Amino acid sequence: MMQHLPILQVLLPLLAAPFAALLRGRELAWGLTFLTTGAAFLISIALFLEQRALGTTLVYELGNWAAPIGIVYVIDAASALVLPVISGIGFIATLAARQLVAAEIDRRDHGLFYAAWLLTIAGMLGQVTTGDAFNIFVFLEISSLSAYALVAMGSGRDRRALPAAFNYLILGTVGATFYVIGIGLLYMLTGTLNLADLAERLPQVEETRAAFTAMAFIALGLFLKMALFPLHFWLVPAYAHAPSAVTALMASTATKVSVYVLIRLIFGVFGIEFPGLVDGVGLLVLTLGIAGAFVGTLAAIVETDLKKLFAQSSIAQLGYMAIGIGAMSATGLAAAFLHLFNHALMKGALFLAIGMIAAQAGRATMGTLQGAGKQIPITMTAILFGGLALIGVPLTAGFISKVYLIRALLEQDFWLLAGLTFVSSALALAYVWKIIEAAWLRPRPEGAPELSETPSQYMPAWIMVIATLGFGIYATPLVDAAFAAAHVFIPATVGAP
Amino acid sequence: MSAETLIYMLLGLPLLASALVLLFRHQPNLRDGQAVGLGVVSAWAAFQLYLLPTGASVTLVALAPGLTLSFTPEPLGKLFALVAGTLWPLATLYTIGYMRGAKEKNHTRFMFFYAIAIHATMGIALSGNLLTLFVFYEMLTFSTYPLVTHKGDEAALKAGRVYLGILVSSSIVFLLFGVIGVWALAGTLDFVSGGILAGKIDPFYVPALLALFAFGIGKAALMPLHRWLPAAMVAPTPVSALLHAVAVVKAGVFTVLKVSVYIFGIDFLQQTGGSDWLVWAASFSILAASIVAMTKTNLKARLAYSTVSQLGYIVMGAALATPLAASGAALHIAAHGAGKITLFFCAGAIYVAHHLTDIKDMNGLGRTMPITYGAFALAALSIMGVPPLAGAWSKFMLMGGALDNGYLVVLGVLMVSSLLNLVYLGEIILRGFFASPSHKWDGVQEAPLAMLIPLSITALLSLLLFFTVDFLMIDFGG
Amino acid sequence: MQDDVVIRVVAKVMIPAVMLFALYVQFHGDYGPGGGFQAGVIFASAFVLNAVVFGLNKGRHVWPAHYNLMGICGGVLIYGFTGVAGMAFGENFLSFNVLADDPIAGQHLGILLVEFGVGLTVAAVMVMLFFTFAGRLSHNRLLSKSDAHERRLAPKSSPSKEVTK
Amino acid sequence: MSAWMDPILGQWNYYLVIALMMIGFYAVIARGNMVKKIVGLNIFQTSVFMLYISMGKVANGTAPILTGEPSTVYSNPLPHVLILTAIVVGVSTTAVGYALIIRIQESFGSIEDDDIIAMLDDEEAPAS
Repeated sequence: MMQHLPILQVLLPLLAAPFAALLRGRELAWGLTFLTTGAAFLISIALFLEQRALGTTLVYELGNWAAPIGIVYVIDAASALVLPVISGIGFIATLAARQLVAAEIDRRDHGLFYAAWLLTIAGMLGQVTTGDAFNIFVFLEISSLSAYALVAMGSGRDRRALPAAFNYLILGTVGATFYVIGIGLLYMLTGTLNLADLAERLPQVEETRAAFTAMAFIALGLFLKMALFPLHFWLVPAYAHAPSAVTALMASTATKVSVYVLIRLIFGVFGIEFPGLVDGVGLLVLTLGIAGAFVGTLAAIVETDLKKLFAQSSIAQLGYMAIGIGAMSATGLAAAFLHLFNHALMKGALFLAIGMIAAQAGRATMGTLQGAGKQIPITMTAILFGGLALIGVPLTAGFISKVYLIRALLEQDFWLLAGLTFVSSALALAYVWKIIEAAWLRPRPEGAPELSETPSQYMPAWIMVIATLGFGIYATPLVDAAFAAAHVFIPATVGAP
Repeated sequence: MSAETLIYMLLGLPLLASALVLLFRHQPNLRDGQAVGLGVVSAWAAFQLYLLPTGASVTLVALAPGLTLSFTPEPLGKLFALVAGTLWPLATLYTIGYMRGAKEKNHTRFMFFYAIAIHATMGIALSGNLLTLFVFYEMLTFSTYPLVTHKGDEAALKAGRVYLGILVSSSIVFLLFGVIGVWALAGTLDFVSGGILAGKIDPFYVPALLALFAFGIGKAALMPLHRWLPAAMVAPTPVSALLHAVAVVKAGVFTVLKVSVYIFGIDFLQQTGGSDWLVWAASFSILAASIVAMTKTNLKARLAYSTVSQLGYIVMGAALATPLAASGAALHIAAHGAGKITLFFCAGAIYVAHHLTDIKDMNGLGRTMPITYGAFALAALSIMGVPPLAGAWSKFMLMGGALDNGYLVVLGVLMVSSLLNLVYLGEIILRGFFASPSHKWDGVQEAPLAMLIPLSITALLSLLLFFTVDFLMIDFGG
Repeated sequence: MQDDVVIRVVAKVMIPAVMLFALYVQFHGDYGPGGGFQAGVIFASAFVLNAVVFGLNKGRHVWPAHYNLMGICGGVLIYGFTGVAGMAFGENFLSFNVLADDPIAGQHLGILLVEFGVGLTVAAVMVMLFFTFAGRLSHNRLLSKSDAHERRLAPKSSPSKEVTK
Repeated sequence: MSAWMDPILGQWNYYLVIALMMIGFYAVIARGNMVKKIVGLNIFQTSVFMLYISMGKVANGTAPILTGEPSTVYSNPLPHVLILTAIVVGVSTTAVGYALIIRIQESFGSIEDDDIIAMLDDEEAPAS
């Protein structure tokens, strides 16, 4: 059974989806989803542990067809690190979804909702697992198409979800199509789609214009999918108007997977030696990352709708991942992986907590939060911790990724960039402070809706908060895993932990 | 008792006290009594630790390679722990008298956060690396916030916002960046005598990195980041006394001193001249704060600006980057701590006994409150640097350090500052003893005994420190 | 269009032929050009033609709506479990060699089942798309006269309502 | 064919693809009508399909069906298979897109970008 884990990781949610669609009762559909995502989470942990223990790459050949001809699923240090993030968030979000979905989605649609939910998770897991460039596209579209549907399901409560989903669809499809064009060009050059095989054959043709064009298309397509500034405009409305559970799931995972795919393609296929990569793509990603960090943070400061606020902050946080990538070093990649992991935890916590408020009050704005610190102290404390982690306060996970990010920049003597990165992340204090002030320092206005909390409501968010704090206090294994993941792409010559 | 046990005791006792405060919240005498008792124990522990040789270390957890939470007492830290540990039981005793005398509410919450703040201060004092220091530094900020806003009215909340705003944002924007920068450059954050940055950083960047620390450590109240200190004076006087004369502000300058001695290294700063600018910044802070202090007629506000000015001395000691100056700065932590806590204790005693806050109303008060005013005079003279009081030594050593370094201007600054001290503190004493009374006071009306005892003890400490200076001197080597 | 004799007669003749051709494409797919995708679409087009010529209601009668979801999910499951069957025999996912006595027959069987699953899903999706859109449009036309129209005006008219109260 | 014309005439399929791509992309960006956006998206995707399919053609190759003769040159079937998947994805995207458009028409009464943005702005204003 153990040797089948890589395929089961993807197959389980994929095959559970039709069952979920067929199940009429909403409790049954939720139960199936819960069990499936739980099993997927266990599988990814098992894969992670197995990969870390063996230290090698696990390869699974579909249909017993060997690598360049058949499609293979590859679990190396990088994918083993990202899989638990997706399945873990998927699991916790499913836990929370029971109440959120009951509050926000028409009960006749629950079966279809959970089917789309499972497909999204399966698609993301597939993108991470597969070792075939075109297969990535297929999984990308599986997860995206179901994500469009999930976002649109917010329309029962908030009709703005529809145009948001439509714009997401247009831009998402354009991004995916760019990616396919790039892959097509690579296939024309090399005659293979297997990622490892591509990496081997590409150096023979790396000086051709077609190779550069392919890289440009792939990078651009993935920038769109990962919402890198200035290609991020689809993200905020899509997150803000989607059902709360969907926001929590997607904010923590969807863009992260694209970040992972970008790293896999740029470093795993083209390679750090590829001409123009460091000076061209690296500098571009670095600049856009810094710009995104500032734009996102500043936009978050003036925002009053909490979902939009944290969606804007996601833009900024994606900027930090981009900075890590743009540093073009092992430490930078490790920082990107660390932040990918940590940001998923903290944004998950935040959106789950906010989702619970939004499900009760209709929407979650600064006004809704006024004086909420007394009414729902446990939920608000979760938001506080999530916010502190976003700032990067020590003993939270955010601190760990931040120190490695700064270190990556300082290793290359980017003093100014390090300072800018730091200032932008410290600016996060402004919007977190706004929330603290509203929740604790203001009285609850007259006639504001009553908010309540029960353990089942705040537990999912708190699981994430505890993980955030846990990985902030004892991060050594995670740091090791992140460096192992980075060394998959850039060999360990400089900057060992 | 081993040093490790003492470290655990010093960190654990305040936590225990805070837990017991919650446990005994319905028995006020038991609640307050145990806090004083545990305070005495921790004062004893701090004293024992001070006597033990350095070298002990306790590591709680390793966050990531090179990032640990650990405690390594060294002479400076032990001195600070001794200061905080000794003044804690006295301040607690005083607090009990004040809170009951002034009939403040929410006594339990107050005592709880008071103990937590002491825990954070101990953590800062004993911290073995910058990360640990930063964590406890933030903890101190957040645990004192409920104390500052204790009254809960609009003015208190507004002041609390300034307090938290300046301290948190400066530490997160500048200090944290400095910490991460040091870690990225040196690969470690441990406090090592002689510093860890020598040879790891381009000397060109040293002033900038030092600036991150000097302005990141908002608690050191270096102008223009001093605004939070006067704002925090809305707090009940015991808070101002212990926290804003000792724990919080001293934690700030202690951090500055520690960073310059153990992270940059005195020699490294001396060679690169990276701290030259800080000498001027500190000079400005010393003089400007003294001048502002003269314009204030609210007693606590005047004392607050006096504190800002005195903190400048310690920053100056760090900036001069000579062993003598650093020793003087370390001594000033103790000397100013004893002196300023006495002054605040007196201010609180005056408030409890007569409900007076404005200096203009205190004419002739000295004859009604002779003990309080006597203690006040003693402490004020110590702060002015008049022998045979503690402040004389530290000021003397700072001047010596300035001479070593060739900063004759600093001598002038210190002289002028002493004169200004004389003016704004002397005015209070003169009014108290010699001006014609503005009110009709019949006979002696002193504050409760629980307040008088601590303030007498701390006043005498100022005297004692002058003669035991050898015991407190820290040699930072040549 | 029900009234047009020519169309009705031609459609009646065509529909079985289209379906038969779909089955040919479906099951010939592993030897020649063809397969589940194409066959599914062709098969669905027979039902679409039926609905276009004889009306939506009659079309729905021939292929009730709840078949759609079952067809879609069933097809995916057939595909999936054909792959899982290989795992049950101790080989990797989608290994068909072990499904029959010799590898060649196994591959035939496997691909036949997989393509059947694909065909089923594609046909069901196509029919569902057609009926959903077609049904929605007529539904929509009704809506636009009453419901949606009011909703569009709602934000503007609500203050005036308050005034009249 | 002369040497300088070779890169132009020999690669005419790419020029066609690029032209289609730009037409489609332009429609996606410049058209406010959502249906037209979807149509543009389809043209855009179709250009990619053409790119793949044309690259699979081998000079003088036949359809990739086994003839039994060893000398037969076959075209590359792999891009076709890939694009079959991409077409399915494209159809799905189109279907989801139109479904959304219908829902938007139902609840907003318009499928013009500008109208909807104006309506959204109206909705945002009192809330904040």
